[in-house]
Amino acid sequence: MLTTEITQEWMDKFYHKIEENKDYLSELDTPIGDGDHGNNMMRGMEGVKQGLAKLQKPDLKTILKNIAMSLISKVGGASGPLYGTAFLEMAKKCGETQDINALINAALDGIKKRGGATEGDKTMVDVWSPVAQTNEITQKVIDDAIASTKDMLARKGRASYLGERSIGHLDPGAVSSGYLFTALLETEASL
Amino acid sequence: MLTTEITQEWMDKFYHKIEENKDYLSELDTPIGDGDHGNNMMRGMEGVKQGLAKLQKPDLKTILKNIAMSLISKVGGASGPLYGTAFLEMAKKCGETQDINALINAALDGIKKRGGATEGDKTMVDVWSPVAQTNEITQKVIDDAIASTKDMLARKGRASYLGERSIGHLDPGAVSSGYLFTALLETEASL
Amino acid sequence: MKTVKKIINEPQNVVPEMVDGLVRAYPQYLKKIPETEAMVRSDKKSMEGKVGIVSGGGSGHEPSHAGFIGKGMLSAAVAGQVFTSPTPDQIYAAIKASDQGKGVFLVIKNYSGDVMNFDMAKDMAELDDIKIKSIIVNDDIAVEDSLYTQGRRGVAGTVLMHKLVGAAADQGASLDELEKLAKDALPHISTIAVALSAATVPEVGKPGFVLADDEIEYGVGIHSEPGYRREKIKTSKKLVSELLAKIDQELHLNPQHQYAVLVNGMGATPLMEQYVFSHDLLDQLEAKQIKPVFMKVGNYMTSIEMAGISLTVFDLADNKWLKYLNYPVETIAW
Amino acid sequence: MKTVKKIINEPQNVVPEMVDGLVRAYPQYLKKIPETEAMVRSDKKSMEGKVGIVSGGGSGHEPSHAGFIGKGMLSAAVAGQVFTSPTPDQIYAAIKASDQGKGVFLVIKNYSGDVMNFDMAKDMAELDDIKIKSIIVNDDIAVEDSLYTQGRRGVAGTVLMHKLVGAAADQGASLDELEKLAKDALPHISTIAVALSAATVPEVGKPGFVLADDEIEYGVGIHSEPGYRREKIKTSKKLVSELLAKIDQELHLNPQHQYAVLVNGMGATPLMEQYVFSHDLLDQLEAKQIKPVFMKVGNYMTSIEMAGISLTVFDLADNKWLKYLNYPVETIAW
Ligand SMILES: Nc1ncnc2c1ncn2[C@@H]1O[C@H](COP(=O)(O)OP(=O)(O)O)[C@@H](O)[C@H]1O
Ligand SMILES: Nc1ncnc2c1ncn2[C@@H]1O[C@H](COP(=O)(O)OP(=O)(O)O)[C@@H](O)[C@H]1O
Ligand SMILES: [Mg+2]
Ligand SMILES: [Mg+2]
Ligand SMILES: [Mg+2]
Ligand SMILES: [Mg+2]
Repeated sequence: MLTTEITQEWMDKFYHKIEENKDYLSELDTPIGDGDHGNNMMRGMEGVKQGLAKLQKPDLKTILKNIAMSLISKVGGASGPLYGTAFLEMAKKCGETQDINALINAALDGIKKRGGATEGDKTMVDVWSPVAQTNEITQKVIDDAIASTKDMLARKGRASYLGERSIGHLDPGAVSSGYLFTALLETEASL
Repeated sequence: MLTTEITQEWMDKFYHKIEENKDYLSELDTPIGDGDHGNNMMRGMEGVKQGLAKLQKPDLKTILKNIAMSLISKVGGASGPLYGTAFLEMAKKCGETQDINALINAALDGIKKRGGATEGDKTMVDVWSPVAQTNEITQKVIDDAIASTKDMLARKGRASYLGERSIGHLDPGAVSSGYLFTALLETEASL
Repeated sequence: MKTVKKIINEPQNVVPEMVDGLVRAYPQYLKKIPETEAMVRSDKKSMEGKVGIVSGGGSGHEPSHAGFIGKGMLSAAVAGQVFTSPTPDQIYAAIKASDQGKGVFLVIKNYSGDVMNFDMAKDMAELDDIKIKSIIVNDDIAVEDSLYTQGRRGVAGTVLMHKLVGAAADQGASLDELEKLAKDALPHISTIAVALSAATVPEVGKPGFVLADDEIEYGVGIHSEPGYRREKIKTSKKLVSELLAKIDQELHLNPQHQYAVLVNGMGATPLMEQYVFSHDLLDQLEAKQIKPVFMKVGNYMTSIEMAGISLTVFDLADNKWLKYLNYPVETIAW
Repeated sequence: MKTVKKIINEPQNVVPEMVDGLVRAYPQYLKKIPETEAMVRSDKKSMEGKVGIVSGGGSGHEPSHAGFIGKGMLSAAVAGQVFTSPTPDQIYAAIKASDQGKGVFLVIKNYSGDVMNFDMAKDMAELDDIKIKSIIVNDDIAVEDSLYTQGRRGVAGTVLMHKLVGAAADQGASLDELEKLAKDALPHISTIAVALSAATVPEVGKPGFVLADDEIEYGVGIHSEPGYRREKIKTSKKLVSELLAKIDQELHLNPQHQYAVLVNGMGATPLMEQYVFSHDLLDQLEAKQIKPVFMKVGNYMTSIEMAGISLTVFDLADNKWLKYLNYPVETIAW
């Protein structure tokens, strides 16, 4: 069950993971992208942090919408609308159910619709999708999903311009999505 | 006595000295100028060589004027009009006298008038002037004159923009003028 | 702050400071939309009764896109973070500032980020009953085209697209007419680049790729995306041969057709080299019995301080297009 | 051929090939004078009955000088070898092509070579009864001025001089009036530069000086002439402070006066940095209660691929000068 408490803690942990791995994410984005994914996510999470700090006793929907708006208006690039859409879809859905799996599935549908990517295109979808499909999120599910992007040939996003040469590199958006879910795991464990 | 034969041999020897020392002259022009003196002189001497090759049984005046026009129209920069003027003045004077010292003096006057530099300004004048004043041109006279420019503070030409910092470097135009007179010495010795 | 050899202050402030410097230097052409890094034409009168033209994208391509704001060209432009698509709220602000009741036409370069952010902005604007049409420019032939991928990138040809739709809009074209014009012209515009060095994003602090002192790379994108081949540096003549052959494969150059040409410096390449390149290009076109009827040489769609050149050829299949290219404009950079 | 990482062919052919590329790309603006590397305005009609304006100098400063040929600015320009003054015969050809019976005004940058070669060309033209007047531009305040030396160099302020005399000539000013205008304006134009890297002359194949990865140099000339101080790279704000202080010492900036400003990229410096620099400049001028009434930012007087910026400030002591700066022109690069 996603609660306001979990969500706030989740975002806090995600913020720190992005902060620690900012340079690594940008490095991953260099050979197959434009080297900015770490900076993009960091800018977004600064926005999320500031946005959440301003809320007074918010409900879950308000929090999720706030996260979405911060990401949409701060990140830009490809990851901004995608992460933003993910949280917007969760916000829309959370009135109906707070089941984490159901919310992640709603988010995944939004990401796929927004970006047109499907499984195997070497994007963040390749992490969101296995996580959405599993009964229990584990670090192994996350790690395997991230690792699976390495051998894929990119068909969406900047990496797709490389064709065959995109093979052999992890997808940066998949890695940052991995951090998101690891942060969620750690939050659930800590509460 | 300057003859057509001497002049042609002189220019041939000067050509080769410039060719051999092109990079060195440009290097000298780098710390206190713009690094092109070797290229400028090479372009000029190519012009002189081609110009002289086209002349059929020329007299001394025609030869000197031809050299002057090649230098003026091929070199550009500061050295072009100066070397050009030098040979133009020799051409003007050679009807009256073919005495080498008198011709060099006429050339020196032309250089001073054209460029406004005087002795001690760290320019080619500091080689032309001692050579013009000596009774007998020797390699020592030339070498000393070149060397004297090292400690001078430049007051004309590009090097003058450096003020104090021009001290400690040889003047490239003085060095190329040194080659000119060494070539003359060698010509006189060889004939 | 990492030591990057650039004339900047804090790397994260580059975009706002740059936008501020630009609008204050050129108030006669453009002004900033408050609270955004979007800029709109100062000459409001010239926009009246006309369809607005909005473009934009990541920063780092200066003078694109704001340098093309002005009568006869763009109404507004949005500057994202360096090499990062601007966000929907900013694009939306540019759309609102450009709309005069006739709708707004968006010129979008084909990158996932740009497409998605402009798309979200379009949704926002349509909620306000602003009519929106758009073109997704994909002129970079270095990339294989395919229905199953993102397809080709939008690069320097985008500037020619700005000029076309800008001129048509200034002459009163409707939103539908602009869409048709843009769609008709697009397949006739092809671009291909060669890089001698890569750009360094200020916040990243190191170049997007590294070429050896004697290496070049064909087909790089305007965000240091890798190209299709690395080689030892060649003469200008040989670079032109390589790039022109690619263009020829795509456009099937024909002496019976009329062509416009854009030789575009990537940022650090001096005009000296661009003019030498143009000399070789015109020679090689002449050998194909082609003499461009329109040509521009200079820095139009740059990649920060990348060294290199892109070549855009535009087959002027429709007579109107040349008129649009020659139509007078009042901009900083055209 | 040494390996220089440039888009060129044989280094010794750079100038003729560049001139050829330029005139063929822009036949509407300029054409080559046969057998020379001098270029003259294509629009002959616009020159009729007016004093001709001729400028030029070594190549490597593109778009200077040919980029300023056109109605309202230069009649002709001469391109010397790279960083080397053109020869008198070429300047003479440009003078002849520009003369319409009203005389020709020469804009010369203060370098020994330029001064002497233009002087010889003037002698040649006067033999043809062409009236000649000239101005020797010496706006670079990095160099100590002195009667006993060559004095100060001519740099980016030269472009403003072109604009002034070009506008006045187009409006029918006589040769004497142009001389007075140029002489009056000259002491009010000051320029100072900062370099991040030096230029490489193609035929030389190595840079004019070498700065460490974190070093800059104040006061360099446009031919890689050394400047007055080397330092670690600073923020844009601090670079502006240093340069503006020098300008202030010279021009005694006064809130009661009106100023024009030219922020000039040296060749490899992206507009991004020029705009950030402009932002800091405008802030610091504002702190002195000065808001320029005219400003331009871009590559106008470059030094091949040198990275750096020059700042030119022009104290508009005479009202007419602003009008001349704003007077419309038809050129490639203004
Ligand atoms: N169409 C798409 N669908 C899903 N994910 C995408 C798509 N395009 C890009 N991405 C994701 O976005 C990541 C890149 O994000 P980022 O670097 O921030 O944006 P940009 O590519 O605009 O620089 C990729 O690694 C990929 O996971
Ligand atoms: N006014 C002058 N009078 C005499 N010689 C001068 C003058 N100005 C420059 N020179 C000479 O010219 C030389 C530089 O020539 P060069 O490098 O070919 O021209 P530039 O300085 O135009 O690049 C200097 O070393 C100096 O000897
Ligand atoms: Mg990226
Ligand atoms: Mg020199
Ligand atoms: Mg990006
Ligand atoms: Mg020189």
